[in-house]
Amino acid sequence: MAEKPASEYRGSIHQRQKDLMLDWYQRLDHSAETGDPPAVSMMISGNCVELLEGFGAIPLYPEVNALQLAIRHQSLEPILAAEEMGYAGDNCAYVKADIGCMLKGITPTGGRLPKPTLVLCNFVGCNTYVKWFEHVAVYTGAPLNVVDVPFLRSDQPSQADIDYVVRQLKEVVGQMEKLTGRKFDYDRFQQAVAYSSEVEDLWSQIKHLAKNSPSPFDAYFDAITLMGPLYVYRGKREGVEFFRAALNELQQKVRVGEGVYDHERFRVVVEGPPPYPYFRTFRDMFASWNAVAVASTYSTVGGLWEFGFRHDSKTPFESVAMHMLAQNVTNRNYLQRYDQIRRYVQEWKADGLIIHFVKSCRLFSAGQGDMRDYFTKQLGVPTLYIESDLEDPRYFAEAQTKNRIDAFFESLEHSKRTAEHAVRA
Amino acid sequence: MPLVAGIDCGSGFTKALVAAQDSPGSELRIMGRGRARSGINVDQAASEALEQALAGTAKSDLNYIAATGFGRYNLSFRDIAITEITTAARGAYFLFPHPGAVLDIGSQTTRAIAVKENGRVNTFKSNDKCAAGSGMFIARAAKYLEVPLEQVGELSLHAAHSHPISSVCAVLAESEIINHVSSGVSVEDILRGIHDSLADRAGALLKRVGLNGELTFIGGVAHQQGMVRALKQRLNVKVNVAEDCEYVCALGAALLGLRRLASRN
Amino acid sequence: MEQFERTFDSLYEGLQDLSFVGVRKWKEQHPGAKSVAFFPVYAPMELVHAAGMLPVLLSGAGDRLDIQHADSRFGSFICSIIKTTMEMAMTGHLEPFDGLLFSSICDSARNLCFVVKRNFPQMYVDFLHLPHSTSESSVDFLTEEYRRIITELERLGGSPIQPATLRQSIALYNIQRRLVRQLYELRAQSPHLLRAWESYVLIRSGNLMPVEEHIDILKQALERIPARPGKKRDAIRVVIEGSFCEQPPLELIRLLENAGCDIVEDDLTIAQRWFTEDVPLTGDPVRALAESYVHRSVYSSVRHDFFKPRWEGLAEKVRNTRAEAVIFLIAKFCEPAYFDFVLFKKKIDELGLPHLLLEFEEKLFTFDRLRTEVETFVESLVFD
Amino acid sequence: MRIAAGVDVGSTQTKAVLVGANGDGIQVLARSLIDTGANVRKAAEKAFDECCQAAVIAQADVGFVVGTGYGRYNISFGHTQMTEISCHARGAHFLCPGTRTVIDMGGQDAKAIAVGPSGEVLDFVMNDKCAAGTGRFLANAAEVMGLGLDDIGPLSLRATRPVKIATVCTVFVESDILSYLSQGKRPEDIMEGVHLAIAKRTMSLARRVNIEPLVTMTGGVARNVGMVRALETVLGQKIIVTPDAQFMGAVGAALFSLEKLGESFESSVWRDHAVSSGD
Repeated sequence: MAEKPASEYRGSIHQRQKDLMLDWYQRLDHSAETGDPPAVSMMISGNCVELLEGFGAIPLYPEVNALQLAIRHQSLEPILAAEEMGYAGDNCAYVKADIGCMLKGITPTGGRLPKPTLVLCNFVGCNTYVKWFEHVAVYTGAPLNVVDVPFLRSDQPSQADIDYVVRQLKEVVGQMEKLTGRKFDYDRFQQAVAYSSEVEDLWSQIKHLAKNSPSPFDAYFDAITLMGPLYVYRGKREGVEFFRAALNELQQKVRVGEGVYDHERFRVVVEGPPPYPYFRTFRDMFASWNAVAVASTYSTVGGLWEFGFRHDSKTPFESVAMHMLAQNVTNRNYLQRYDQIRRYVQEWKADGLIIHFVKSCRLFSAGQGDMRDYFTKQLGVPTLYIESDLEDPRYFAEAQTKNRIDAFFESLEHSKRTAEHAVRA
Repeated sequence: MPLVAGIDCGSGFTKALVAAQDSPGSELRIMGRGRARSGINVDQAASEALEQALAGTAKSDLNYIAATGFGRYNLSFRDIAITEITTAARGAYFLFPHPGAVLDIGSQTTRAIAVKENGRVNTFKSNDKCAAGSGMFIARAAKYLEVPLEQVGELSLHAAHSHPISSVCAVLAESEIINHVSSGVSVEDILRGIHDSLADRAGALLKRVGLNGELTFIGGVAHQQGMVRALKQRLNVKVNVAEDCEYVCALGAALLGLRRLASRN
Repeated sequence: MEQFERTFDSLYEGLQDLSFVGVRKWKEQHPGAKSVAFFPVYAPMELVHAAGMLPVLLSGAGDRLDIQHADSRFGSFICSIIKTTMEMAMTGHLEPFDGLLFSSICDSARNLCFVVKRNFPQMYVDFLHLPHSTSESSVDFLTEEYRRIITELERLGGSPIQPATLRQSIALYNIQRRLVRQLYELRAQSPHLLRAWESYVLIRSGNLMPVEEHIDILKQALERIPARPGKKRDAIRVVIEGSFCEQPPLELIRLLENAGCDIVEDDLTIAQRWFTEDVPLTGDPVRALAESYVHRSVYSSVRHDFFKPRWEGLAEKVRNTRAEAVIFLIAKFCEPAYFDFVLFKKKIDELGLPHLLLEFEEKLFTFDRLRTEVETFVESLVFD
Repeated sequence: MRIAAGVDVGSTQTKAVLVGANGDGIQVLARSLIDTGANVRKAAEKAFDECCQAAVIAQADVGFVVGTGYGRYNISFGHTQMTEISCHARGAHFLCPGTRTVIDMGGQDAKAIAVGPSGEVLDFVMNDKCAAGTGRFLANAAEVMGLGLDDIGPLSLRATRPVKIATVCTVFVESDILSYLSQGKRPEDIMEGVHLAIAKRTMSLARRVNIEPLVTMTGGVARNVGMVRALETVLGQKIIVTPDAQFMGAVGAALFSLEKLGESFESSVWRDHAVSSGD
């Protein structure tokens, strides 16, 4: 059947984002060549990229490589390679893709990736991270350090939690000084934290623009493309410039009333990572209903800023610790995620919630049936639950997924019409 | 001279093979083979298959009976029960004496076995989460496409293109097949697609046990040239197929039976 | 002897029961006293014991409970024990417990903690963050974390926990752990006198009863077992690895032994052997517990020590028990076990030891496929 | 009289229904049912044709046709498509007024739908990725036992000690059944075991939606009394089954067609998507 083509984002920021990321890969390639800048493997979730600035080091995010491959439909080969080594069908496919690439020397851009100076596991809730980086350390022979971030058991972290993380961050600094032979540049670290808080402020304003109807961008599909710069450049001037430009562009759209869709029909909140191997196909399924995502939890794995948190250059270590402990979706507990979504639905005026269960990520997915129960039965929010995977193309059933999405919007359409009719009558 | 029977009590068919050997190492004489639908009563099916295999010789002349396969424990007149994985390796190695891998595609399970010299099992892996990639997968497809099972292998050889099947469920795959049919894809191309996707699944299993050396392909599906070609092409290895490929486990059982017999006296 | 065999049978019965009769009886005998249950793997039982409560270590529901509700809360690709535990909660089986504690073993278990918290507000549900690092700061942190739990337990129990009481509790559990270690030594030396499934029953039943009672049973066992009849059999000595959380069906352990394996080591219900040495009874008992966890724990797939890799721990196990093979017995969808399998396998291959990977679910009750695989494995080792 | 049609192309069977509306309301004029087979497009045409003949109505007089079921996009003559979820809800709302929950068991799908007071879909769940616990699972089980699909229901009602079925894989259930047969278990106990296994699995999934009375069962499997009883046992409440259970999707589709013909406010409801998805 002839699908209506997905809404293309019309504007300059996607291109600028591509350039920034390409530049990042080039610097990684240079690092592989010369060892400068030193590269540090780190995880996206609750990353402490600011700390690296203190050494002029560059972050190496395996997840970004993995998702790039998946979007380019190249993830299956490395996944199979990892499974041949003994990784199970039920292991996180991000890990398998990353390790498969390492063994086969595959990189997203074809350029080289450096051997990390330090494998720095920022353990923020995702237990798979700990295993993943342990394996990376074994295969690369690079030293491993795990920053053990206490999971958020209550609304706010305790002083003991904060002290614990700060102490570990300082241990990392000491270890990095030994490994790089460079002295930790505190001022530069502090400057990075300052840039971060600026970027976070701009990013937060962007997130809030999605409250407009029509929404100027898709807070799931478009937000994901903005996440790269957010994690790689957050502590840099380039980051500030990029997000300022992005904000201006999107504000301009709001002024002229330009949205993702000329006739925005549905506003949804999306929970869970996307099926990267079918990113476009998946987006088309929403586009054919003029359905826009006005908020998403996945766009807050690296940091949750739309509710006010900012890094603080007056207390850089503490605020980095605070960010890792309490201000990213992965280290916050499940009920806090329910509440985050509830606020999205209410404050961003959404018609419904889409829960995308991904086989790979139990952090996101274990318990989403209960989440669904909470939103449908407690709050009466129309909710669609679909299952596939974020990296492994073998788990996406196109016909079934489309069938569910169509049925969901058919029912939303029905109630919308009923309501509109009631108003008219 | 010692006379032994190997009986493979599979879920679909029961296969019996009677063999004789003067002394360990000396030439093995295969006296006969027999085959019967397994059904519910294992003893009955086994006796029937054995009857044919004995080709006139009295059952009482048998010195040893080794049972293997799914129903091995339900065979009351056995001397020993050995798993079909062990016997598959032994049988395959006897027919093609090179270390390598054995692929056994049965009606329900697909098994990859890495075999050491003298036919010992090194490692093995089987698909037992669901019937994806099993012979049943083909049987159902053939049924749906209204093609007799015997012709499946031949037909897929004449395919122009391959239309891969993505579904992991043998049953849900049917609707994919239907979609292919209704969008005008030829039966040949679909069957080839099925063989290719089966070959890929088998390949994944084989790589996990380590696929070095030659591949010996056994089990009923080995009769399908289309499947053999798919394996050759997808895995680029030498693929051995014995013409009586469904008797390999029975043969392996008979061989191990002879060994036990020898070690007894 | 008969008397012991009878005790043994009743312990076996006890494991089949999902209504926690023992816990209910204990609460009748101790009016007003509370009981707190832990989700696997490790649990600081001492804290609860010192609070005058009955600590219980849960281990799923096996095949004795059909999943009829839990699938609606936890989707595909989530392991059995998460679903059976949720099912137990949703069907009132956990009613005897006043509290339920989870710890940082994996993402599914952690999410289950908060799902339970939402669905059962009347219950004290808490999450214990056990460090994934062994730096000195980890000890300080865990000490504080234990103090936090203690405060909660004091609130629940209504009375403060005295350091002296806690020390007594630790002393008791030290004895239990020592006896369990002895039981394992006895089994490794003479597997024909004590089968793995028997010692498993002896030990696991301790998760459901007061530690004092369990100590008596263990003492009795250690005394009687050497006198048992039994002849050495032709079997291969294997180490079982990977069933530290969800427990394999008892029948499966039996199956392994009947197929010709002497299980000389395993990580089943590892909690009762968690520490390599006694927890010190001197100084601050809370810190002593924390220190023992960080510096003197056994290796486990859910605890990370980057100065002593877990695969080295496995290698030691193999050496100490003169094992001839390793069988990885992994619960379906158990990610920590699957990840470790790859590095464990690497080490085992280096040692030139054969291994077999078996996948199970606690609710399994037909074993044809597994039996075929185990028998093949044994056959490949015994037939020349 | 306005005449509209619905065609439900299922994985195993294709159903067509004609409905007519005049002063004294809406009634079902005719229904037809054929095996889908390999050629979906043909099956749809044949079913529609048979249906029109049964009602003695020229195809040209049928004002609007809505296609549903997994093969809906293969219906050459359909004016638009709707998912079977919407259609089952609508059909049940019409044939079993007061329906709040629909449990549909078809050849490859098992689904539960929460239905609103005006027949709208409030919430739904479907089985995924594997045909476990679907009509095909039952058909296969029956085949292994050498029984007809229509015999297994009545048979299992006579069960006294149902067996425990381990696998949910449609293919693997065979070996389970065979081993029970070889253990001499009674066929009725085995079939009841199969029904209960499916019922538990289905309900565990179905509980994701609010299950409120009336509960109506639709789809081919609804003809199986044993399955219905098993579901009632597990669910603990009565399940309504109409003779038209199998046609529910087609009936719903036909009703949507009628709405498009009529002047009711919903007449334009689906147009946006019909156009936007450019079929």
